[in-house]
Amino acid sequence: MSIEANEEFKPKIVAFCCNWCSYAGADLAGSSRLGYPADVKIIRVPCSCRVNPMFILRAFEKGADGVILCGCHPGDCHYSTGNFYARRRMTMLFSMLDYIGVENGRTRVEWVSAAEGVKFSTTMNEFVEKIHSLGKNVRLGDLRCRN
Amino acid sequence: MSIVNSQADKIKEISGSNPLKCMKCGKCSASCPSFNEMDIKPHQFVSYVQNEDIQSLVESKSLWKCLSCFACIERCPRNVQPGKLIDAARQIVVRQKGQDYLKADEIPELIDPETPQQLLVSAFRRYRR
Amino acid sequence: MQRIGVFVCHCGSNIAATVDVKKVAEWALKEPGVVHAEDYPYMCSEAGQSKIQAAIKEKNLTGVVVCSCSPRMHETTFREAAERAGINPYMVEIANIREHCSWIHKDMEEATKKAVILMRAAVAKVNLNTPLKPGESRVTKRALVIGGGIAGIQTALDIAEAGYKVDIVEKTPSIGGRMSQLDKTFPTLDCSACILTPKMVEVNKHENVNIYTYSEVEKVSGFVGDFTVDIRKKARSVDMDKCTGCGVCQEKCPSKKTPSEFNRALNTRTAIYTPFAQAIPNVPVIDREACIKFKTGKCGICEKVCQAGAIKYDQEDEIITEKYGAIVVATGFDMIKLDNYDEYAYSQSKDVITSLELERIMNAAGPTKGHLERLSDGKAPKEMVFIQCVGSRCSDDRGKSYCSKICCMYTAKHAMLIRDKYPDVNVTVFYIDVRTPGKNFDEFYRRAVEDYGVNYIKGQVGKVIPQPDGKLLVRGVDLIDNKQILKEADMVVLAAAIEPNKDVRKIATMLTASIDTNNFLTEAHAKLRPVESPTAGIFLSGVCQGPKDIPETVSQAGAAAVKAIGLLAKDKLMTNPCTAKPDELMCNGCSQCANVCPYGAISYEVKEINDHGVRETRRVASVNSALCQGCGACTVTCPSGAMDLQGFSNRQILAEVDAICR
Amino acid sequence: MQELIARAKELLADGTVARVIGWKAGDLPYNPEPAYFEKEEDFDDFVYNSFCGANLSKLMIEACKLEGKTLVCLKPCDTYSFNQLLTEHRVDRDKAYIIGVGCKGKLDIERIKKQGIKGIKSIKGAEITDDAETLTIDTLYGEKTCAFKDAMLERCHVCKGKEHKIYDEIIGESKDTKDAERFAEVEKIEAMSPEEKFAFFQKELSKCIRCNACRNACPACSCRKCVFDSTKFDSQQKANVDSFEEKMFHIIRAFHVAGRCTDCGECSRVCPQGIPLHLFNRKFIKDIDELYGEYQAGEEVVERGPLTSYTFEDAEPGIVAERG
Amino acid sequence: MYKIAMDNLSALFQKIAESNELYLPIENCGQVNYGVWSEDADVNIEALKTVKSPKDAFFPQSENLYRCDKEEKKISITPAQLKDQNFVVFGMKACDIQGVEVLDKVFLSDPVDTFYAARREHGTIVALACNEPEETCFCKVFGIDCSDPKADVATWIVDGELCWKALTEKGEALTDAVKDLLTDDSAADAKVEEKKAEIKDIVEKLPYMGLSLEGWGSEVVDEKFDERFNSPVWNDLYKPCLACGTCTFVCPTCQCYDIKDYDTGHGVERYRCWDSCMYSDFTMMAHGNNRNSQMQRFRQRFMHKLVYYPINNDGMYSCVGCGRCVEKCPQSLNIVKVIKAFENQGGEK
Repeated sequence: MSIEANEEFKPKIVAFCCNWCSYAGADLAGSSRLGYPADVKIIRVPCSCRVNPMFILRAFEKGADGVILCGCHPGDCHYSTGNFYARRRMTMLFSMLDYIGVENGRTRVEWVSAAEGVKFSTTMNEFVEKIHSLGKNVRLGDLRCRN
Repeated sequence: MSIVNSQADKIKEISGSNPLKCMKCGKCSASCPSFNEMDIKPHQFVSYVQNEDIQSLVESKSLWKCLSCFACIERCPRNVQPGKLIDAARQIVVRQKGQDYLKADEIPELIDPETPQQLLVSAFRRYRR
Repeated sequence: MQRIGVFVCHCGSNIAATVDVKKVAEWALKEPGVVHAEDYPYMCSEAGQSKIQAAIKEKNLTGVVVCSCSPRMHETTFREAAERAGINPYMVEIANIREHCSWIHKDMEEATKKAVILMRAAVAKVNLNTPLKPGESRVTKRALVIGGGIAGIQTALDIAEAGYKVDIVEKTPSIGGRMSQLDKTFPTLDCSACILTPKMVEVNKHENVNIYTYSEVEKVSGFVGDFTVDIRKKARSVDMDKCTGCGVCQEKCPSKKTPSEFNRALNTRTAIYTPFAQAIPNVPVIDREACIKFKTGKCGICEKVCQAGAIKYDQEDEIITEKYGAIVVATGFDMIKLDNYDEYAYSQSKDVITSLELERIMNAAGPTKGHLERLSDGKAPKEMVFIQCVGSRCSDDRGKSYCSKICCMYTAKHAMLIRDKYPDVNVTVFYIDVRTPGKNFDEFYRRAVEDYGVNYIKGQVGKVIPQPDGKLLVRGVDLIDNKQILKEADMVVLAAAIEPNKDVRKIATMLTASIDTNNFLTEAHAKLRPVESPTAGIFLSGVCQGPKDIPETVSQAGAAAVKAIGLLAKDKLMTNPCTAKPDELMCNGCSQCANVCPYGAISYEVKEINDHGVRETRRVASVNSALCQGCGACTVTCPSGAMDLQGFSNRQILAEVDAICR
Repeated sequence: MQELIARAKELLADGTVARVIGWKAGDLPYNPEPAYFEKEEDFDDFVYNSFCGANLSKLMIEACKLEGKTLVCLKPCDTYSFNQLLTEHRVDRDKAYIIGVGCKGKLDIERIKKQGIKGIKSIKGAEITDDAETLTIDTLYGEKTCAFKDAMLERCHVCKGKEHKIYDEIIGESKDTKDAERFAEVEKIEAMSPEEKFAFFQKELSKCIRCNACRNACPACSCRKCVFDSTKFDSQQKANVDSFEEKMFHIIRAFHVAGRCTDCGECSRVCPQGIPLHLFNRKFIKDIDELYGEYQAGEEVVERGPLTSYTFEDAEPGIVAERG
Repeated sequence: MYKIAMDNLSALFQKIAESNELYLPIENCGQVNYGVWSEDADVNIEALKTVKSPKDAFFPQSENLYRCDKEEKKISITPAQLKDQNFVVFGMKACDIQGVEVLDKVFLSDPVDTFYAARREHGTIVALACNEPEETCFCKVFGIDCSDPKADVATWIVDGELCWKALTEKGEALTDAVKDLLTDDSAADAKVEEKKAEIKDIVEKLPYMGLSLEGWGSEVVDEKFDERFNSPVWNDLYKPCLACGTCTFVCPTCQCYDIKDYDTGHGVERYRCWDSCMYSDFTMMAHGNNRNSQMQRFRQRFMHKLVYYPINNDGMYSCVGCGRCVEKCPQSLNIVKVIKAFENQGGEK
């Protein structure tokens, strides 16, 4: 499936969702038929704290245009403290990406509870729109992965 | 959904309120100081917009009886805010009459020195949209 | 190399209507490791599961990918099916092509493309899956019930009756909860105290029940079957063993100005007090904020008059640490604050009251000894207006978006009781809808209208205006007559919305139980698991889960008890095998992982490590898999990547990332 | 230096320590190497001068596994690293005898050579006892001079102070050589547009040869096996195939030492391509200070660092975009 | 002998670049390394030593070998293209040129490394005599004369002019191509000779000139070999080594490489990249590592350069005395210190 030059930009977006809140929130968005673009693909992780910055950089390396991490609201983590660590880690990572000149907005963290199907859907719509406005990720990809 | 009455859509757009959110509690009518002067009651504004019967609304007395006191807007538990709907209907009439927006520099010469400041502020509040 | 089978479910038309399931199966065959692919209308059905099992056996599959609904729905189903066919259940992964695909996309081509990618990610993961075996953990045969209202009492009684020990922790000095504040109950008009008090006595006397009143849960650690809870027993300043409950101290106490919590601050109480006459335990507490002895050091009257010598000014808070197998949350509710609804003049007039205040006024033990009178001047009212849905069903941020569920019925009850006892009082109810879905509920409401002449007006009140003469001018609307109504009333009763007890957020955080935007605890499944929290071992009883009336609360309390009993009846629990595992060859022993572990599951040992023949004695991490819950915080903290999470390993997740970005 | 040698010999002789880690004179005026001293005669080569920039604390990881105590010479800034290693249980306090050695700023030979000074035969003014403000350099191409300050390592310009944070005894005097703002360079980059930032780092990192000197010199990068050497992440460690490789490596390396980096400056000192690697670590230090409160890794032995703790009110990751 | 004014070099580069890819020392962020010439490149040919040696031009740090493309379950293989474009490496010093000879012996002997051979075939080397040798230089120890480099073209900087002399056919061809810019000057020969003498004079004064290679080289066999290999000296020497790859990656003669696969998502790129014997996974195999301590890996580096290689290559050392490792080692370890450490040992033998 190669992308032709003038074909519409179809961003690749990876969404890491914690099993307990956000993945369930995504399920709720689904059962409530709250749509969002198919560009978003969800990877289930037990907790937002399972997401290693390496995973995010790897996604960019392999050609992702945006990466979003969703977890339980602070204080509601199934494992009580996981998202607090995730929050600091991601703040640091995002700050570093910003520092080296990667466009703000290619990465995002959003807290989505199991009851927030609407929020999940609006967040994804917003995020995809943001990535569309930023265009293709050229600063963080490995050239060999492009085709 | 087929093409909807453009005037109803326009009212929804101008007012920013969604008549479908109404739960028909009537708190707007219960709050309205002009209730008795009105032929179409505040809670009915909502159903008129919903039923796309803008003509009746535009021709009603209510259109000019609303004081813009905003009580219904303040108290509506569902954010439907009938006051905004009627205000939007009024704007439609005003605009239809070819009295679209004033330019800011046209205003000073139109102002009677006796005009209370309050009225000006109220007018701005009402017509700024 | 794995031999993977891919099974694509149509879910009737739920998936097949938007995703070309045949194509997904076709594409699956092109993925590395995939040796079998098929589609079927209902994979989760008996027949569908048999297809999976048959393929496992025929094609010697080592791994299975099911493209179907959310793993939260049927992961267990498919894993069990695979296990019955002889492969390790953890060799099964689900690609969620329903909730995350067919249900949210409209375009068939687009949805099919996405489903293929989700399938690929799952296949990529299964290629790296390894068989996992659950461990075992023991179950402490004791339950904790947080909250001593009717929900907590009923749950505790049911658990105790089944033969298990159960502790109740109640924040206030007595059990009884909201129900003890009620006068009568609908739809039978029983006296609330008459039906509650025997239950309070029963639970208090039960040999399997231990009640901690005036106590709060301070800390919770552990996990299902093995929670460790710290309970703060607040200093009562009264020796519970010595006190005889004679009440002399309360008669003599000179500090009498504290608003009574029990009577909704409609009257006052003494500094040393029992909340109400039937309190259990019937032992007073000293409110140290109000007590003269505590404030000034002088007084000490209660100590002098107590013949039992039970007053203990130097008592201190006590922390009790106890182990539990199951925890039931029954923290109940409160009325919302009415600050946002000043149009109803609640803060301006004493005669505008909430319905719970009316309960106290109607109650013989209440501030007016059960006489219906205006709190401003003590006069008997002639006109009463009830306003429904105050703060309920609001989509703005002034109130609550939900229906409080109980107001329609209690208002009918109030109206009926007033008309019955004071036939000369006119009662008007402004309503939006009257909701009476319950056994004998609508009949009850109709009696209020037809037999008692309560005036129900379809419409809302816009404003209540206190008049100089003390009357209340109510401006409402009658939507049927399309008339605005101006009515002078003597009293206005507001059916204020109910909301979860404000402490529930703190408790939910301690329990790691999830909570919704309205602060109601979330159930594991709205329909199929309504009394369980998604957090294993935590059960929900009563209004903490959502608005309910008493019969519903009691039945849910029983259901929560049954779930807890089901857990306590087990000797051992299978633990989640997706736990962290350190690679000792790479571990630095730096302790960073232990710092972030919320379960204290990581310890360190100094041992001899053989690294390809090089032996060295050093400090390495070791994970107690019974304690580890598999969050993965440690895996990211570990700089060398020595710590990995089974079932969600670095390589598995990276494989999914790669498959998606390909 | 003589006092230091005498004391080390004494401790070795009375059995307090089994070995000494210090510096051995090099074959050029400026290249002393870290070395073990176990016998009295080894000390003939012992040297401690202004070119002894290497941070010896990392050598203690291995030394602590040996029989007996090891005496280690640590400069004030090195003691932060030692504390951090103690925090992480990588060294054993009981196996270390720390002599806090005086430091008045360390020299960077690259900075001297940058001034066009080559064919160096000898350098005067680099002795530890000297308080010289100028270095006198005898070269094949004549005598040259260079201000001491201009030859100092970058890290000395943002000196953390003259105090040793952990020691058994102190020999020699230290001086706070700080004459620049620690975060000035970081702030300069922060103020750039995304395009400028990207161009800046792209240019600097294009020099990276993936020699791993920064990692291997770093006292915080003390993993037994680095993730970049492990097969677990499929991360390449020695190829500079695509410019992304370097970014990935340096971001992850900075992330792994975030909250643990004492800002000792070894990474920048050892980089053969002169990449200002401290700019990565210092950015994290600045962020941590701003977002989670001032924190200096290695100031003392603590249980948790900033990335292994949290508060309920922590900033959301969105703050990065908000700060602009 | 030809010559060209130093001021006119950019014209020369431009001319060369018309028909060749041109590699030469370029300054970027304060460091001089060989890179491809472009109009706006900050050329610095007077820098004595580039950080990395120019061996990249013939043996890049990483290069693709072939690509596997996956279509469904079929795999097709496309070999990477060999170098087919002519290029010029300008300004190589005598030591680096000897370094290429060292590489030649490895890559051009059977089995020939086709990637390397293609680059050698298409590459023309323009050598530059060292102007001001530094204290870290010790090329003379290996018999290299830095005042008189031997390559396709040899050049000298004399009095603001670059003197140019073609030495091979390739060199003649290049000279012809740029002849318009060069002027013939018979007087230049004498000046160059003068310059050579001047350089040699300085070389004599360099601190490492006395370095003795006794005890190293192709004659270190049998007991002598065992003695050196098992010497306790190694145990002291390696201790400060950080196990980084700096020495290896700046070295003009190190030739070890690793072959790796990169998953692009559509297939696999197989590439090779420089390896370092200092790395813990050097020659790592399924069973583990045959050198499992840093001492062993450290010893490997120097034994290879000073003993194994000479034994296999008629006594030629695989060190050229460029001194880059001396300058760049973070711990100030280097081959000179190793050679010296054994000096006394040699005496006792």
